[in-house]
Amino acid sequence: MINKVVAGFDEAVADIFNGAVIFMGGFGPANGTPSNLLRALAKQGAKNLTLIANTPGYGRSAPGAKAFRKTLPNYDDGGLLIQTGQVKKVICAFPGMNRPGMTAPLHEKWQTGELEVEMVPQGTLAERIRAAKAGIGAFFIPTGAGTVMEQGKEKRVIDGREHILEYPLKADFALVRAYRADRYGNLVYQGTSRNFNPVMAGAAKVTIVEVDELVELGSLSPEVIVTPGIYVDRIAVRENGKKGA
Amino acid sequence: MINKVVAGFDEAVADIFNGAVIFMGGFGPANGTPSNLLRALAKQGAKNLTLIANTPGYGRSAPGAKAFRKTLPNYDDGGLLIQTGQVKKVICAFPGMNRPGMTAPLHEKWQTGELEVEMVPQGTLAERIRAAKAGIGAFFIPTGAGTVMEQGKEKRVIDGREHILEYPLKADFALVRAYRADRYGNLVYQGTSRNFNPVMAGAAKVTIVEVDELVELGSLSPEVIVTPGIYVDRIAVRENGKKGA
Amino acid sequence: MKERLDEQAMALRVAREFKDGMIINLGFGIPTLAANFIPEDIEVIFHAENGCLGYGPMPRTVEEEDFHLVNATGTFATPRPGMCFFDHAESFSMIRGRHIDLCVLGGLQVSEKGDLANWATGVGRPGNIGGAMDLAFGAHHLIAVMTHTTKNNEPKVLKECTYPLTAPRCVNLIVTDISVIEVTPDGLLLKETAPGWTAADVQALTEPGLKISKDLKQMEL
Amino acid sequence: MKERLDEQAMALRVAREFKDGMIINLGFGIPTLAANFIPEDIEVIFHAENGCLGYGPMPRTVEEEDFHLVNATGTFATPRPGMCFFDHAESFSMIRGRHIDLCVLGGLQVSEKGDLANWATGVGRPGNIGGAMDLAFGAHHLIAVMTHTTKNNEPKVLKECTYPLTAPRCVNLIVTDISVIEVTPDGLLLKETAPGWTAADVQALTEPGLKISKDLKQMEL
Repeated sequence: MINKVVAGFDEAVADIFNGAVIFMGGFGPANGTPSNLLRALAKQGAKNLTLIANTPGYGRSAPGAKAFRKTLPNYDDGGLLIQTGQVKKVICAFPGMNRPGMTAPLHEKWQTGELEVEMVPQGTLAERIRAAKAGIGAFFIPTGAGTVMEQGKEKRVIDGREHILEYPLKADFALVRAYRADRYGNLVYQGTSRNFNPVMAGAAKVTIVEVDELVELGSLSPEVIVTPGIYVDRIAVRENGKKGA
Repeated sequence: MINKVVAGFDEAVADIFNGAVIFMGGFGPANGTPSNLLRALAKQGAKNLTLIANTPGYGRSAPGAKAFRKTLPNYDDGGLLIQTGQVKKVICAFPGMNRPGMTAPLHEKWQTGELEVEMVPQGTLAERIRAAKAGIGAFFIPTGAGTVMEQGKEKRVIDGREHILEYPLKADFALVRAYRADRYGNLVYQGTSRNFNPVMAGAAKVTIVEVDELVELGSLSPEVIVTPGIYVDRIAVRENGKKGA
Repeated sequence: MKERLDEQAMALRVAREFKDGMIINLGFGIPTLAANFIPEDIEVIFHAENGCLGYGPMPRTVEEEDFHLVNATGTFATPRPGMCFFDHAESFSMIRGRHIDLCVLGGLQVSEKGDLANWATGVGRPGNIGGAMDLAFGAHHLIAVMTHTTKNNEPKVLKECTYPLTAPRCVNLIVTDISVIEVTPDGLLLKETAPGWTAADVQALTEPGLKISKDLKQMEL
Repeated sequence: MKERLDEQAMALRVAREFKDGMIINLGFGIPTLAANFIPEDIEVIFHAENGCLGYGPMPRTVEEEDFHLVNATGTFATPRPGMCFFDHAESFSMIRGRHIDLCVLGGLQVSEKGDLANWATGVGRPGNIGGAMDLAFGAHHLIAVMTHTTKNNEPKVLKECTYPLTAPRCVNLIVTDISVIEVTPDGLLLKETAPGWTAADVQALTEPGLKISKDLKQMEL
């Protein structure tokens, strides 16, 4: 019998190793961020991680500091792992704001040289992750030609337009946040919380999903499943379901 | 006001010109083939077409000939345009069977040299069409390296594996079959009739869709729309809805 | 000192470029404000990089705020009939594949060739590229909207950008707080000036030479 | 003449390779029959190139036939809990991206290096590549199933394939009507023979030399 549900968040992230490369779904402080998996990983303590995400996030605000955006209760993002010192490198499109009075761990650690930050245009980030999942060895795109993003990259004119060659972004683990799952790992999302999650699911060697709800096999219509279970390895279910981040 | 619905199938295909390159959705004699658009195009008469489809199809069986598969009433496929002599070239993954007693216009015209047939592996066909839609200039894949499919193509070893370089497949018109549409062109499909249709929608300069039903804007849940309206230019609605092919 | 347009007025001027049926992506800042000035007789569809087409305006009450419905600037949006959701790969296929009719981005600098710099100053911070580069390369038509000069009154419309480029030769129209300038193959064409501003006034605050449109007019606000 | 396995028996032997939780793609012909012999204590998920995971068996009545639910061989399937639909680009991302655990394809020829030829004879017809090439390149584990010899009793397991390749070095296991042969880095390893057949009998109908497994046994059917 196929059943990808694991006992809890701690079990879900137990084998994440020092030096692992991690995809994290989500798009800023709105939902779609696997907060419980991130907390479990902070507790687990794996170090020297590479974090690949659109927006790593701001972590936990210092007392009295202003938050960049409103968040749900119990929200945590990749900034937490930067604050705990578990991340050595971030690959992202949006490192985040750095304004006086704000907590911005990425910027702090980047300035002291403790953290490497590699910037990738958002669509190129998505497409490079998709390439890893879809077995594409490399691809030419116009985005970035004639800018700093072309540095070190092969260039070629195709149909009269300059293109640069981009390679897949691969990872050991994908931390994904979805709304509902069945035991096969079929997933659906809610609204714009979908974002990078379905792209990352299946693009890493191991895909771990945090969901609000586990539902009976067959209760998700085959027409509306966004992530087919083939891309999912483990499911951890939130005790509080939809409440909180 | 945005309203992509046109008066009928004849109007939908009226501007398809001699020499046009056409994508056709569908996967064999099952549903998902835009039969009414194809009939309208046969009537319209545009010539020297290039037809790009997974399976061009068998056309209309001669009296007494056996059909390869069961079909719905009023089913027509790309084979009809081969029979009418409107197609000069087919790019496909599955030209179809050619068995004694069967009607197989592709094979007949290929043997007499009236029709050029270019074979592309099914997944490469899908990915090349997606590349046209997604603005990918070219991409390296392993599929075909070390086989006849590598002929004339650039080769490169990536991560220890041979890859070949594939280019986008572009078209002037995409003929797509969907289940329901709203006036923005948002589409949903049914079951395996989805197949190449969402890949082709938006990959051609003009995307023309045959649907069973036009529904009120807002009645398709934003979570279940498969083809966003951004990829659709024209919608023609079947009079008989779900009845027939 | 002559009065410059405020952000709302610039946003209003940008919205005049919206045409019926357009798919439009609005960047952070002033561009986002343009959504408040859609001409009444047209219907446009807004694209959000984070996977939404056809979202509605910001919620008016806290109760309407839904953490599952935010636009690409991270602010809450509301549902609208015909809206749909999709993932980031699909969203940027729309952008890279040239399916976005019009994009409006803020600018730090624009060159006379239409080069745009809007994501980093090149010093001290890594910058935030976000989806700006993809949009600048992919959109059919790009409007850069910005104040005409820096806080120190230095030109932001330049012969060459000094900040890292977002994309070369991508801007079609520049809307500033004193002018509307079209980027043409022959250089910059001044089409409109803000009320009270002359072509000479605008030229004085612009590094490259401006051609003056035969139909030069005052911005209608 | 010794008796060879029929198609049903070959399909049964193939199905013995199915393990709990596997994602499996079955090609045209004998491979498709293997779906009728899934061991009772396991759960597997079938992938169809035309955009379905988890479809059920063929319908038993005409009333159950649904033109919106066919598998990649074009035959009707039935719904099954946990099933889902997707488009062709996604379907072949699964294949090319190595997400399919096991693929079973028919074969015209297999070489001692595991090269597979199964889509064209190279003369007279364009052939039908379909999804076979993508699967042969992409599947984690590939079983080729075929009669051991042609109708003229000539070997189909060869030193080199003479027909156009589907993919080089892709076959892991060959199941025929008289044998089960593993493709190893050291060459072909005969693991099982059909009832009544000896290793020498199989070798006589096979072009390359076969190594004989220490655990050579009779196929259990």
